[in-house]
Amino acid sequence: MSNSYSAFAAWRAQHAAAFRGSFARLLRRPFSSVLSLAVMAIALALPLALAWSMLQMNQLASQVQTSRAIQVFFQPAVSVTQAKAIAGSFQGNADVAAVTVKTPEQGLADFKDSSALAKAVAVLGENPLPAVMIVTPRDDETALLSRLQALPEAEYVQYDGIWQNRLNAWLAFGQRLLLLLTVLFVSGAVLAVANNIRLDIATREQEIVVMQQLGAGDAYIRRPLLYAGGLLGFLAGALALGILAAAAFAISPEILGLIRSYGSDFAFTPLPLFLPPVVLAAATLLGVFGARLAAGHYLRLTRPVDR
Amino acid sequence: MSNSYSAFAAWRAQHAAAFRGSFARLLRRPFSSVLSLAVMAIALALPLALAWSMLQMNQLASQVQTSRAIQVFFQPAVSVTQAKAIAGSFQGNADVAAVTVKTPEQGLADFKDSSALAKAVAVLGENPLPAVMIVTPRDDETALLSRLQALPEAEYVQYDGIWQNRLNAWLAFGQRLLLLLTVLFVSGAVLAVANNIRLDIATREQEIVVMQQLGAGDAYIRRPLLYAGGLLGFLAGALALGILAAAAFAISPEILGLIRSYGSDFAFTPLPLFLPPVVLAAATLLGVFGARLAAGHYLRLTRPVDR
Amino acid sequence: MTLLRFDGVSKKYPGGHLALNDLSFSVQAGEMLFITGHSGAGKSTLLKLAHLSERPSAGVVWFDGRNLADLRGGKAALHRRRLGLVHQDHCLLLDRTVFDNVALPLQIAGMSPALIRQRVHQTLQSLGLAGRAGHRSTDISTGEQQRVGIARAMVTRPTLLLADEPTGNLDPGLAADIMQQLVGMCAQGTAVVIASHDLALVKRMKKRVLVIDKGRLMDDISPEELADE
Amino acid sequence: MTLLRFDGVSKKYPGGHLALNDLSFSVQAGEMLFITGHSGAGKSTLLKLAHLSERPSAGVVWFDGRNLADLRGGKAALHRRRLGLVHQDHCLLLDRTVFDNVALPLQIAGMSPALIRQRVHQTLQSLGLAGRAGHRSTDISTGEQQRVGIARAMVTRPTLLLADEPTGNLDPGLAADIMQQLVGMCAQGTAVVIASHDLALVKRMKKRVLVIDKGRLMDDISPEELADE
Ligand SMILES: Nc1ncnc2c1ncn2[C@@H]1O[C@H](COP(=O)(O)OP(=O)(O)OP(=O)(O)O)[C@@H](O)[C@H]1O
Ligand SMILES: Nc1ncnc2c1ncn2[C@@H]1O[C@H](COP(=O)(O)OP(=O)(O)OP(=O)(O)O)[C@@H](O)[C@H]1O
Ligand SMILES: [Mg+2]
Ligand SMILES: [Mg+2]
Repeated sequence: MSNSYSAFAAWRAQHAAAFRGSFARLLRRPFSSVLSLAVMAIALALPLALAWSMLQMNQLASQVQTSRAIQVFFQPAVSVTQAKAIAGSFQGNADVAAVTVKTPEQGLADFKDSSALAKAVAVLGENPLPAVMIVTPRDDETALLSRLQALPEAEYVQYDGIWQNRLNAWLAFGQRLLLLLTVLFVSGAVLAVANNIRLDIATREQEIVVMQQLGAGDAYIRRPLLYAGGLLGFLAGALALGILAAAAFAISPEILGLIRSYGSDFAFTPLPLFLPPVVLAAATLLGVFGARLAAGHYLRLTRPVDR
Repeated sequence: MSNSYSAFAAWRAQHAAAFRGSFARLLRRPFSSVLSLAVMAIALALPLALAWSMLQMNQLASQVQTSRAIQVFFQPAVSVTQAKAIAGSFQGNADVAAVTVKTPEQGLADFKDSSALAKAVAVLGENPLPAVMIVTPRDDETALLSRLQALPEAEYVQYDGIWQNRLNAWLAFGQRLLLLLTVLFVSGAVLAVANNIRLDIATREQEIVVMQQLGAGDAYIRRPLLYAGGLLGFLAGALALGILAAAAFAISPEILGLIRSYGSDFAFTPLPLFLPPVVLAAATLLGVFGARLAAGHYLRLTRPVDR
Repeated sequence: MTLLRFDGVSKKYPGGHLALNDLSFSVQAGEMLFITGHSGAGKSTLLKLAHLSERPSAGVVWFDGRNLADLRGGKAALHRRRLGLVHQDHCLLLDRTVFDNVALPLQIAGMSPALIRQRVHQTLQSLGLAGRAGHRSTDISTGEQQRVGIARAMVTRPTLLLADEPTGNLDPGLAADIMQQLVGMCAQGTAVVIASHDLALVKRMKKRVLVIDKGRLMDDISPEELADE
Repeated sequence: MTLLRFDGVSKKYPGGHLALNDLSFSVQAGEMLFITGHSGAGKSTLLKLAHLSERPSAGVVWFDGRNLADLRGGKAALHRRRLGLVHQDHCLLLDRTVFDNVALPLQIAGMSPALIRQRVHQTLQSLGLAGRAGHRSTDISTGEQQRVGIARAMVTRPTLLLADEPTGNLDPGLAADIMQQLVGMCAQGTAVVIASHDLALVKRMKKRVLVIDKGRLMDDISPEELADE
């Protein structure tokens, strides 16, 4: 129609107009935009929160596994060399995964690091701690346990099997619950975003009809709708990250309690840094995808003749 | 206008027509109806699942509290009478909440109830079990513990304090997480239902305008919208209950594991029977409420002159 | 008896455009009256003020002895129910049938279904739409839609019928037909105000004519004057 | 050169109504042609078939040597871009301004913003809408909306302009004005097909007239015959 105006410039201008239009539309109806955004953001925040909790739990569960160890406190008379010899004799056993010996000095160092009691010991001047052998059982530990208890050098064998089992059962329950919720919520988020955008487009049905009447191609009609979907998705993703941060803040006392109950050797994974960009990109794509589906639906519905 | 036709009959006919109309509308667009329903159902199912898990956890946590008890296994030589006397001496202590004595016979009965081992004991013909004193500490239990351990009659003092603390920390974390998620999801559900119904009504804006032009009052215009909202809410509630039942089924292996780890004295609360009607009623109300809000918004927006 | 009276009425739209400028006239019960003027003169605005779809910026619109400015909310709705309005752009519910559209004002009035059925069919018949009752209102021609709009306004037998360009999409024969029906309604006591640019038709009817231009009343021609020509 | 040709075309709507019945005629490039007939005769249906808003049930519609039945999807859209259509119910985007509505087909065609601005303002000017460019299209009178619809169809200078009742909401003076503009477009090579029931106007124009009734072609009156009367 006009040769001096390049096809590329036209294409660029159409894209810019489509984007500006989507934004203007969003601002023109702030009430409904905010409502839609809130729904989508919550729908997105939940699977994220759950997935992160699950990551956390899995990691903790594996850390907790290491404390399935049996601790054998030797009598004060047993020297470190003797303790190491006994440890060596257990080394190769089929039901033993690992054996280590903690010297009285190491034990004292533990106290020094972590507890007020350490001071009292320091004042005492003498190390009252026995050598300790730490045995990690493989598979069923009952037989191993009685062998350890039968050791004449053992003063006391500490093993928390029942509690360990209970905690494991709780963790398994928690993990399954989280998995279930995550599945529900990921599908919920996809549905919520798609449905919101579909309903948004439904209110623009008349616009689609007029465009088609004027000879606009599908791509031209779809463009502002895709931009609108992407924009909604992006903003919802940003809001979801905000909700996530607030939730992490709200739950921090309990996390600190958990850390305290495990002493200092409990590693807590913070939200990874790569998360925000990934979430934003995924939410935007989700919005574009939902808009694409919904736009296709309405294009077919209103198409003048090809139905 | 017509005197022979009673006002009540007119009112009833208008309600019936409004209800039929809502239902017909739902069926006319099955695709979007199903999508909207799915979003609302998931939004409703999640807070329900979470609330129920929380109930469960709270109850478990309180059951678990009782096993904070310290168990003192007496030497075989100690008679039940002696054991009861010792128990009596601890009765009044400030840091003791409760003391009971379990006779060897009671201990054996426990075994008989719960374990295959009981059979072996029965064959043995003789009761090898000692008397056991169970002390529930109040507040800090460290001093009490050392007093108990100092008892000459005690053969072995079992106390799982560390694990207990860890489990409590986990439970606190889990409860807080669930509370957080429940709050998020209840608000998400309300928002999602309200937003769905708002968008549904937005596509009927033209209808509202025409009705107003013809002199229909607000109540008349609102009626089919409220019915539509209630219907959507009710169906979403029903779907949510279905999702909930499926989720309960999916998580049952973990629940069984949990029960096993606690032995038989672990009570698991099933979904209460009063839940379905309550959920359906609440979801219907939520739908009506959301429709009422949205209808009000559009009535004000399109009102011919009173804006 | 004076049914409708405009008293120094002006209407300024939000954009600042003065659509009506100090307009005064009155309409008797059972009178028939045409309003003509160029496109954009203010004809539709005038009808909207009487119908309470808009409110005047100045002046008072009286209907049946009441100041319309006093009617709000439910009372405004009740006022609209006493009127019949033929919209210039028919304003039908496109997802309903012709029958349902015409039945709507009667349903709003709470009439019994049997009576509604009878009245609607009778009205559709008189407008040549008997065969279209079950069609969706998107699936009929524009002229047919216009007649459905007329049917919807006539079916309640209103005190005042406002018709905005009711014959814009109809051929002259059909237009004359419909005018005859409106004359018939007048005879039964309905006051009829018709906005139209069809000067030939207006002249042929030999009824009172208001001419407005740029929102001002330019002329008020009585039937006698037209008969004299 | 034959631009548009209907060849035994019938159209049965889903409801079973036969809106067009074995219709044949052709339109030359640059020709002006009126279609008249009663309400419901099939005028709009005829224009919709040429515009590819509907497809015939039988027969072939040829445009510029091509069978329209072969055009689907993107090709059908391209065909519509070569045409201008004035809808009987204007069909404007109500949340946009008058300017934006008229600019839309040029934007779809990918014209540069500067050229669009110039063309749109020129077209609005010629239709007496210069002062309304910035108004939202809900905020203007129905006659003005109709003219915006005409402007939107004219602005692309199409090969074929289809106008469905373009003067239904305009007074006779304005209608004659707009007809003159359409004649002007004809002179520049655009073929113009106008559906109208305004017999007085049609006769005055002295152009070829097709008369259809109940979907059948009843008469094809040449300009010469009209001039003879
Ligand atoms: N989508 C449709 N479905 C079913 N019937 C239709 C449809 N569109 C039009 N019709 C019928 O086809 C016939 C011709 O319609 P059309 O719109 O072509 O008439 P017209 O000549 O333009 O009339 P008018 O002057 O009233 O605009 C009418 O009787 C109408 O009821
Ligand atoms: N909602 C509105 N906002 C701003 N201006 C308006 C609005 N409605 C109408 N106008 C302007 O007021 C003037 C009178 O409009 P009105 O619709 O009353 O004209 P009309 O006489 O009915 O014209 P037509 O014959 O074209 O229908 C017009 O110039 C129009 O642009
Ligand atoms: Mg008007
Ligand atoms: Mg037509």
